[in-house]
Amino acid sequence: MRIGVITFPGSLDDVDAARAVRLAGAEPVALWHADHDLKDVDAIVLPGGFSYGDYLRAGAIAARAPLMQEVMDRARAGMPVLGICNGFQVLCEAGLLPGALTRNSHLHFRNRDQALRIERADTAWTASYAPGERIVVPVKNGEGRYVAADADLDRLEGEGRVAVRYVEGNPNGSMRDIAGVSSENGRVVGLMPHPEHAVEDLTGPSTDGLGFFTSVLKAVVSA
Amino acid sequence: MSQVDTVGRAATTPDEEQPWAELGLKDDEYARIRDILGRRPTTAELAMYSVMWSEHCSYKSSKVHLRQFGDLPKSEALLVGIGENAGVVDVGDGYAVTFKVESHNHPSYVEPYQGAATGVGGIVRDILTMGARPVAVMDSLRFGRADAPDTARVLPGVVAGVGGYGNCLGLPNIGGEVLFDDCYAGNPLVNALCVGVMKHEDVRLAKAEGVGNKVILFGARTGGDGIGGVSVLASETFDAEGPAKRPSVQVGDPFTEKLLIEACLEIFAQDLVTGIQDLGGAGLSCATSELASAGTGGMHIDLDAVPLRDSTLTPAEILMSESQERMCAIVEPAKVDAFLAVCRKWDVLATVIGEVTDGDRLTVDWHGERIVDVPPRTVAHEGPVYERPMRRPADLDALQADDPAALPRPQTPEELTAHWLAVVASPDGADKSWVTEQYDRYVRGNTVLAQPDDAGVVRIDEQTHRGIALSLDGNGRYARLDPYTGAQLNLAEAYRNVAVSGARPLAVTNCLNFGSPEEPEVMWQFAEAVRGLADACRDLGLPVTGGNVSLYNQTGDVAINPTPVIGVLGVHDDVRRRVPTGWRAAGETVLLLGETRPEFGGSAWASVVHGHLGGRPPAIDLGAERTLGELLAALAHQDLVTSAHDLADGGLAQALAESALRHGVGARLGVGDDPFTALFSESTARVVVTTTDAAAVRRAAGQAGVSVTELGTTGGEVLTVEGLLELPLAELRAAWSTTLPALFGAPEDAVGTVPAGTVPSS
Amino acid sequence: MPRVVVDVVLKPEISDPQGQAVLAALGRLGHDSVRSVRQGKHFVLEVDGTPDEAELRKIAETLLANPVIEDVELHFPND
Amino acid sequence: MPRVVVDVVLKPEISDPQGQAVLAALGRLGHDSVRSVRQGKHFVLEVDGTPDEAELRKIAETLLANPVIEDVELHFPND
Ligand SMILES: Nc1ncnc2c1ncn2[C@@H]1O[C@H](COP(=O)(O)OP(=O)(O)O)[C@@H](O)[C@H]1O
Ligand SMILES: [Mg+2]
Repeated sequence: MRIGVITFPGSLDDVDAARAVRLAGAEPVALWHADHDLKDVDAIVLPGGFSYGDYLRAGAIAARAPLMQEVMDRARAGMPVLGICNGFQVLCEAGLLPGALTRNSHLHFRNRDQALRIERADTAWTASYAPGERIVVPVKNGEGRYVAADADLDRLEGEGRVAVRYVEGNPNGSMRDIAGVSSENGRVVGLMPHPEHAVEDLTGPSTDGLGFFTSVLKAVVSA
Repeated sequence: MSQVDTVGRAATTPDEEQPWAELGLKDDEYARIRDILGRRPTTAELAMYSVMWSEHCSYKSSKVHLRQFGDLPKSEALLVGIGENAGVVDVGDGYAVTFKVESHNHPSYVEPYQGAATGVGGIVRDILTMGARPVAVMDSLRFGRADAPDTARVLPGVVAGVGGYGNCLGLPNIGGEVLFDDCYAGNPLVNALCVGVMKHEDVRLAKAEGVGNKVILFGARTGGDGIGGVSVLASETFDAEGPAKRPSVQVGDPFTEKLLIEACLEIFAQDLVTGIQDLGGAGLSCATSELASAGTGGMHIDLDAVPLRDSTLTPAEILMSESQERMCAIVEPAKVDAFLAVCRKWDVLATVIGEVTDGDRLTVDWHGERIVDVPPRTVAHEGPVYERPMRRPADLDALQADDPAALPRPQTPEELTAHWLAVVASPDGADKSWVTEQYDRYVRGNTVLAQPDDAGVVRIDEQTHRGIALSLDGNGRYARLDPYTGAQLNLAEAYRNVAVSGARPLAVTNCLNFGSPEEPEVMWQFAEAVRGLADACRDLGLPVTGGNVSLYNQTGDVAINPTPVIGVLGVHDDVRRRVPTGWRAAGETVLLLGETRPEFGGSAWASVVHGHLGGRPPAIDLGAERTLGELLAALAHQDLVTSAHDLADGGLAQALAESALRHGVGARLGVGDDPFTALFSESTARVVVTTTDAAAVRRAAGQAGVSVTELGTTGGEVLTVEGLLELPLAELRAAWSTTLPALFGAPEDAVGTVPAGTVPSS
Repeated sequence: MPRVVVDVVLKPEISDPQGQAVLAALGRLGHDSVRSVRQGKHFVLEVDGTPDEAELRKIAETLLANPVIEDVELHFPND
Repeated sequence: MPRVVVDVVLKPEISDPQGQAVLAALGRLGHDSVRSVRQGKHFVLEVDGTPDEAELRKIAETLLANPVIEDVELHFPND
């Protein structure tokens, strides 16, 4: 199985995402923002970082990269896409996921080990977890406060599209403690915390993050 | 003066008035420039000499002392020594590591966010220049009193700047220091360290060789920011009103720097450069003269080719501009196209601005006229050298005689508890999460240990598990009491921090922060610290691979405490055997390795409880440090200890609190019949370890000749000192963790700390 | 060269922690007359020739602002 | 309630990497007529009673902007 990891100018956690893909048992494939070539991958990860320096708004400039046209077409056709942190911001800016990520309520960049609850274990990226499972992975962002209009949030909740929620403390002031959301069909998922930093005992606070990357293996096989 | 001041014109107008004094040159220095050139310098030449001969760039006051580092016995591990942008050390398996610490003190006082951010940017470029991929950063910070109004202005901005730049580059921050003292009010210290990794064959040097090779300037456009910034600022004493000149500060663009890193690494991989140099203080003046001076020939630059952000800049300003995120490379003509292609891929602007020439002159043209024609060595490497007068501070005898032994000690268990909590809750002793949570420690996925562990540990090879450990330490109180011993104590602490992680210490870098070298008492402190550090490195068998000197850290005639910040690099053959700092499990035996004597001079206890600084710092025993370090490595190798924490500021009291709070595991302990000395002495060469096999640790320690004291057993939610006191961890944590948030935590404290421009944040 | 100014402000229903922090800081400094602060972005664009209003509005609404959370105000040279 | 607008812009000699990144993005998206972009902050303050110009100027210059690298422009209601 081939999982693409896109590098935009300023992507930082692309090496980490590729490592997580490898540890999950798939083949990471490097994708370049300026190309139009998805290299026959089966799924795509948009990694964390500061694409274009986070200038203007986090993810805003990367969302308009040439390769994103391809990503949007394939995502709409059902290809699993995961956006982590900056990748989540890019997906929201590109309109693939609802809502927006804004400056943290405390106005600081914050990096800590964060407890999360898997709200939906039926998306392409969370199927390895049990519904309601508590996991701990790092969170690190300065613009991670998830916002949307109340009516939109009600709709998302109603449709079961809040995939991951912060528990035991909200690190950035996200509305309704939302850490990650999915597309209607559950194939596109975005979240601010970093599962790719929790895949090895040696370097992470846990190995709880690996489930995101093993989930997609099943999703692709069953698709 | 609208007319361009050419070399020809300078020759025919010898008596023209020149603003050499305003540019910071002394009259004999100006005379020497005239001597070298055989005429008066042109405006552009004067600009170049003045920045390059500034204290910051020329090391004119410190050079005679720093030579001692170069005279240390040759280390087998040292691949590149002092004199290059950063030293390079062999860490095994064909890997080389380069690391260096540098100050950005004065700019950070003027503009905390940008000053600190560009400090990180500068040191990262130094590491990149050596051919290495930067893999981590650290920061050592000093501020005035924690509750002083100016600290509320400076600290949040500095922290946001260090984080903003490093995070955006994708470099994990793996450690550092945050300390407070009145002496740093108006003179905050911002010392940033970067470490990079490469293979031996990838080492690159800063020299211009090969006649006809092209000089390529790449990265950001050149603007009017920071003209004379770093060099002039860092070579000047601030008066009570702040710096006399407020030159426009440099604004960092970490995004451009990230692209520059990736482009450079691709350029190195394709072997497209013969020499490379970053542009830091003194900008193009520095890069061109240093490259040419280190090389074999001369160099010619066409200044019209330099891409500008501001078309009104004069040639002298272009030469002096300290615009950030620029590099200069020497490239063979046949490789220029490939070089430019890599830059295009990464959206990095690159321009050929000149070439390596025959002969030994550095020449610069502007609008077709020659405005610079100098021997580059006289600019870069043969600047003035001073043997400044030195005098032992007049107050030192009185200070050393003021022994803290005379201070009232805690008499009751209640007082002991109160003093313990006071030390732990003091701004120096308190939890630093408020700062370190603003830094990304995880990026790149190789961070094995980071703050609050004693050392940062980074894996450099995922297959072999090889890794490195780093620590930065700089206690200014000890150095104030005795700069010779103080510098050694800082080295010993950094050495011990690296050793507790299980690593083998390998090399030393340093950043020497002092007051004005024109004050004989400061100069004496400086000379003593250098001598102490050099002697200690000789004793420990460690090379000094490089460093940085920051002088003029003083307000009016009051200098900061001498603050030699020392960095030690160690190597881990297998990072899976690293030893963390905190207690994780109940039922383990807590042992103290090393001997405790009543030593309170410069201690945290004296400072926090009595506001006292006096006496002598703790005695240094480098032999004991070395033995302890070897023992710790052996214990780690045999998996005999589950945690290790070195004892430093705040002694055992601080170390126990930090060990317990790390994972919320308490302990029941006994500390003997002089609990005050046991808890608050700062005797060196001591470490607390936990183990499930106390007998084996005792055996190993016995063989090494290290004394062992059994303190007790881990477990529970209380830190109990038998027969004396009980500290519930909740209470201890409340004392330890609320100090910085209470001082700096509210969002409104972040207002104004981050300027409008560059605020990367995701 | 003609300058077009684009101000980007958060929609009224979106909370603005930066503005609130400024307001709190003002209160602490004794500037009690300020009752509310909202923080947005201010862009100054220099354009070649006569500014094309439709194009600039599109730039402002689709790139400079995120319509999910922000509104824009354009100011043309002859305003 | 009277509204005072404060625009904070980088001093002309200070580099503006944000503005440059926006400009480059505009170029890639085919909006070639835009020649330069500078990005600043836009504050909207609501004040009680008649705005005190001197006080607001002080607020703008010392709190909203960093005078080392930024300039301010104030717009009062009757401007
Ligand atoms: N305190 C010091 N100890 C050892 N080497 C030093 C010290 N200060 C400066 N150096 C060395 O002197 C050389 C010049 O330093 P510097 O001008 O700061 O380098 P750069 O311009 O690359 O930042 C470097 O090799 C640096 O490592
Ligand atoms: Mg250098």
